[in-house]
Amino acid sequence: MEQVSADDLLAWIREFARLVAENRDALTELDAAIGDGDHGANMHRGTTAVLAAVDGAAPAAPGALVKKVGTTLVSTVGGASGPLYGTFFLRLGTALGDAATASPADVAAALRAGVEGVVARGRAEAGDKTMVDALLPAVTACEEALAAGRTWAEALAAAAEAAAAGRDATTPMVARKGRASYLGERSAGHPDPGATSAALLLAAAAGTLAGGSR
Amino acid sequence: MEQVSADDLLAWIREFARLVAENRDALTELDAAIGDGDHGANMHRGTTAVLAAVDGAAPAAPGALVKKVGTTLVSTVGGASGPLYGTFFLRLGTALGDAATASPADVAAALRAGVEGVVARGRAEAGDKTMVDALLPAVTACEEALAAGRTWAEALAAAAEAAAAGRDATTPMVARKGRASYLGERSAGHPDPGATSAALLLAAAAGTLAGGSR
Amino acid sequence: MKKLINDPADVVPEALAGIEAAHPDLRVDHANKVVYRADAPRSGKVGLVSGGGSGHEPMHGGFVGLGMLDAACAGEVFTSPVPDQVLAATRLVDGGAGVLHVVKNYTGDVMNFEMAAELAEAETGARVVSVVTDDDVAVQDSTWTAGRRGVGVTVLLEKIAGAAAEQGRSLDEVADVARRVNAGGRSMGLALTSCTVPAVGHPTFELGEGEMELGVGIHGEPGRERVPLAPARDIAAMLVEPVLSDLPFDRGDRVLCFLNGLGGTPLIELYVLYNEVHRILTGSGLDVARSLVGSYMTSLDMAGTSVTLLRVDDELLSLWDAPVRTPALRWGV
Amino acid sequence: MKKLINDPADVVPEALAGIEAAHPDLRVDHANKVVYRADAPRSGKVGLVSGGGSGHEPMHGGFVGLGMLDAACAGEVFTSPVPDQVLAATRLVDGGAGVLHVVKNYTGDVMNFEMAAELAEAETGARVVSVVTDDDVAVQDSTWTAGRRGVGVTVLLEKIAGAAAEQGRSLDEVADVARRVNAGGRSMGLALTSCTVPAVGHPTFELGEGEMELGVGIHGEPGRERVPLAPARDIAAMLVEPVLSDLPFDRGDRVLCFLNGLGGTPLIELYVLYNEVHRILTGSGLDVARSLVGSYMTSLDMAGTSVTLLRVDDELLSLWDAPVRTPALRWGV
Ligand SMILES: Nc1ncnc2c1ncn2[C@@H]1O[C@H](COP(=O)(O)OP(=O)(O)O)[C@@H](O)[C@H]1O
Ligand SMILES: Nc1ncnc2c1ncn2[C@@H]1O[C@H](COP(=O)(O)OP(=O)(O)O)[C@@H](O)[C@H]1O
Ligand SMILES: [Mg+2]
Ligand SMILES: [Mg+2]
Ligand SMILES: [Mg+2]
Ligand SMILES: [Mg+2]
Repeated sequence: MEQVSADDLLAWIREFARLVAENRDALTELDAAIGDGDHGANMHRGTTAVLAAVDGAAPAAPGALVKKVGTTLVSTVGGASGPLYGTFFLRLGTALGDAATASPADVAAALRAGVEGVVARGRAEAGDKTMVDALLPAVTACEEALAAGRTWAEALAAAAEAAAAGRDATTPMVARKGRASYLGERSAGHPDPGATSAALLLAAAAGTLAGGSR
Repeated sequence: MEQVSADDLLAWIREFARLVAENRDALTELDAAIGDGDHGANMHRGTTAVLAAVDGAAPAAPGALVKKVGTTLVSTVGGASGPLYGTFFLRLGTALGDAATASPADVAAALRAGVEGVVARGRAEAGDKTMVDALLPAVTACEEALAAGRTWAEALAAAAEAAAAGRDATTPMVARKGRASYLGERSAGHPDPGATSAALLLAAAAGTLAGGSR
Repeated sequence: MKKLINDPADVVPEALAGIEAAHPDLRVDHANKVVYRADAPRSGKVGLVSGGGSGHEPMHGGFVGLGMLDAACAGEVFTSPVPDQVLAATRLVDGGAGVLHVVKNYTGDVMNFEMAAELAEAETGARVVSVVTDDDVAVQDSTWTAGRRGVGVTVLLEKIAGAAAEQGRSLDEVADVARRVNAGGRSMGLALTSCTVPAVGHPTFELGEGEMELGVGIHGEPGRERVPLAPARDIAAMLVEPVLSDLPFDRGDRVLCFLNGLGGTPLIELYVLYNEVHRILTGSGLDVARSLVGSYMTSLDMAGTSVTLLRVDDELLSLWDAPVRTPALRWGV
Repeated sequence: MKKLINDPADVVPEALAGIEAAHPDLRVDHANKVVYRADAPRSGKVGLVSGGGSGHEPMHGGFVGLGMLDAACAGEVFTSPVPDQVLAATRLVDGGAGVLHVVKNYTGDVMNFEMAAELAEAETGARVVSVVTDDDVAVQDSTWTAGRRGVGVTVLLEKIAGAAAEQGRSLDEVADVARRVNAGGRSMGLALTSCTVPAVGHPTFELGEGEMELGVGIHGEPGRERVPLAPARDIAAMLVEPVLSDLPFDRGDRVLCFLNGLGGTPLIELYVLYNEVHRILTGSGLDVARSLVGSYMTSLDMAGTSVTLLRVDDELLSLWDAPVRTPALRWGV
């Protein structure tokens, strides 16, 4: 199987940034419905800073690159999503280590580490109506596809699909974490903003991490 | 000629109170245009208190009755109109002295003293766009009618007419006293609220002071 | 109209009851609507009395206390108190050294305080001196008009004259300090929105989404002109320049800068604006010796601001810095 | 949107510049958006750091100074600060005796402060203890939710713990006082209008002319329920009763009552409401030992209020009364 390079990861990050910019207002609208209406602005501030941080000066190794993304998000996003997305990328980077490239299995394991970081930081469980509800099934789908011998591109597509399905599944849920939990029952009927941005993250991966953008 | 009794004066006061209540909102609207929109409320608060003060317990002598009206207005109206109308009635009462009744000439002289009190207190001159522009011509018209040998009722009618004309004459004026003066040129084009309430005072006099209400 | 009130007619007495409940150092004469120091009268100390229409809180009741006012009379909303109230306040605080009336220059206030002073001198023999503030440069001053309105300088005057009185100075000395403050201060205000008088129930004036009223009065009186909405840096210039040129203030002058909110203005906006105001002042060569940023003289729920500049010397500064303990201004004690 | 600002994106840095210009006792680290005491770090004194989203002024920058906070981190409007800011603040005030982080219970604030504390301990070896406030009874507390929000108690805690730190108490002792304050305090808020976030430009929520939002959060989060507009006496009951029954407060308890305005609320209304609140409290047999009435924890331009009750004992009272010198709270010095 092919290897994932720092360039692939960079393409992923850029595509994620592009999707966040494109969906900035939509994310904000979702957050206005059950949160405080800043998720689009928060994520956009973060991904804009990430682009500036990697522009020209992107670390050469996958692990270092992804860590840089994580520290930049932590330093610029604030709110709930900043530490969570930041932790995701920091753990991803730690898992990728110092190697020059990573195998799909390495990346899948790193994604799992990232999601575990999110859970550790935010203490949310599946079903709490958070980004975890998109991230967890995505990583599981990716691992299962690889275990079933599917291609890396297929595994990423499965992950993106699972993330989207996870996002949709948050709509009927009653939030138990984050600001939306203040609404109690009234949080049901709206998709979770963080799960929506997480689905964008996986969609970006599917379009880039298997070399799609090269 | 007939004499003016405390009952006549009481009828005047009651009629004035009635007219103020009836025109409360109109006075307020006028004041909203070039002042602070409280002239109707101020006058109404005052005349309501006056009615309460004289109800049952009205002093028997004209001078004392009118002084009571003055102190009540001073104590309840506030703003610019309180001290001015208060002073008007206080001076009127002083001029009427302790006599049990007053002749039309006495009343005309007392009205003159009242207006002089307003001028002394407010330092406004004719043409400054204030209540003085209604009060001054009214008193002059009353004096002139009596001097020309007209009846008391005719003199009071002339006074009321002159007050109304004086009120109308304030419309084009640029205010030089009171709140309206802050507007400078923009105060032109609106009748003065205090001149308007003063015209009501004289209209009430014409309908009552010559025994009209008995 | 959305307000935290009961019957609009009861706003003033109920707010006074609230002040009394919240501030054990103060007393309220409910019949006369007078807030006064619990320790009044103070023998041998000049008494300071102010007052005016309600709706400008914390002015004046929030300035009663050690080092500032001895009593404040609360009129109806935006209507001057009546002479009886001022007379009652004067009696309450007269400790034998005379009483200073601090009066904002509005026809109604001036006349009602004047009648009260006449009554006080006649009925109690108390010596009363009045100082009238007239610092609002939005209004043209001329002997042919009611003159400039009294606005922000009133707050500074009450603090500074209050300190002078607390030091035991004579009535003439305290009045002299007060007049110096008024002479050395100028103000200019601006509204982003109208206020709503409780008893009226709708906004006093209409202002479009893209408009501001420059030179507005604290009762919603119309201002100099209606201008398009502008950024804070332009607003700062619109307010500061007429103030600077009126006294005029000169390079090297030491000033106290008071940036006031009108009641509906969040503090974060006042600080954004203060940043601009301060920049203009220092850029004009003024030495900003002290500042006061907050909502101290309001106009009910009006969103807007006013800038007051006061030229200060060592004496006025030390009186400004002197201890004060009131609900709204408190330091040094 | 009508605000005294320049570019909405610059509101926070410009407000910080305004704070710095207005308050010579304070300094601002502009890169990290940290307001701190000019005399920080104070050797041997526990450092107090708080912070949160901007838009709540004077909280927290206005509480920096002697006897209260040593530093405050200003996030974007209604967005918690990032760990870098908190780390910078922690470094600035660490005088060797450790640092207390005062954190309002919002997921974002808790996580960002948590990361900062980890970084501080790893990078500087400073000992950091965090106290999280969660006093808002409008939100149901359960282990299955994010828990109650931190609101008005935060102000009281920062004053009281600040006094304890100023006395030279140890980090554990100061943290203990802080936790006692949080444990003994409860709050409830209500909005008459929405606020408008500068970068958004329109109101966060729509509220009809005849409606109020009961249990609203300080970022415009929806509350418990939308109820019809009511007079102050009913509003007082709606706010006080859930607070009283939650702790619960009992007859004979001594309490500090903090009636807070949300930014667009005139002081006269707060006093009208305080009159009602005080009446309910004394009618319930509580001893209102201290009160604080004013806009100390705001939500931009929101019209509305919150009531905070804190059960106090002699120690907490003497810490409350201890000298404080900050832009927003100042007494005894
Ligand atoms: N404890 C948590 N664990 C995981 N995700 C969370 C948690 N709390 C909030 N989130 C996610 O963060 C999103 C909100 O992010 P954002 O709006 O940027 O921050 P904030 O809520 O501080 O304004 C939510 O939609 C949710 O997906
Ligand atoms: N100096 C003055 N002399 C005479 N009348 C005056 C003077 N100033 C104001 N007025 C009168 O008072 C009226 C306004 O009264 P009112 O609205 O009750 O008081 P305020 O202006 O204090 O709100 C004006 O319309 C004017 O006729
Ligand atoms: Mg959000
Ligand atoms: Mg008027
Ligand atoms: Mg008036
Ligand atoms: Mg947020």
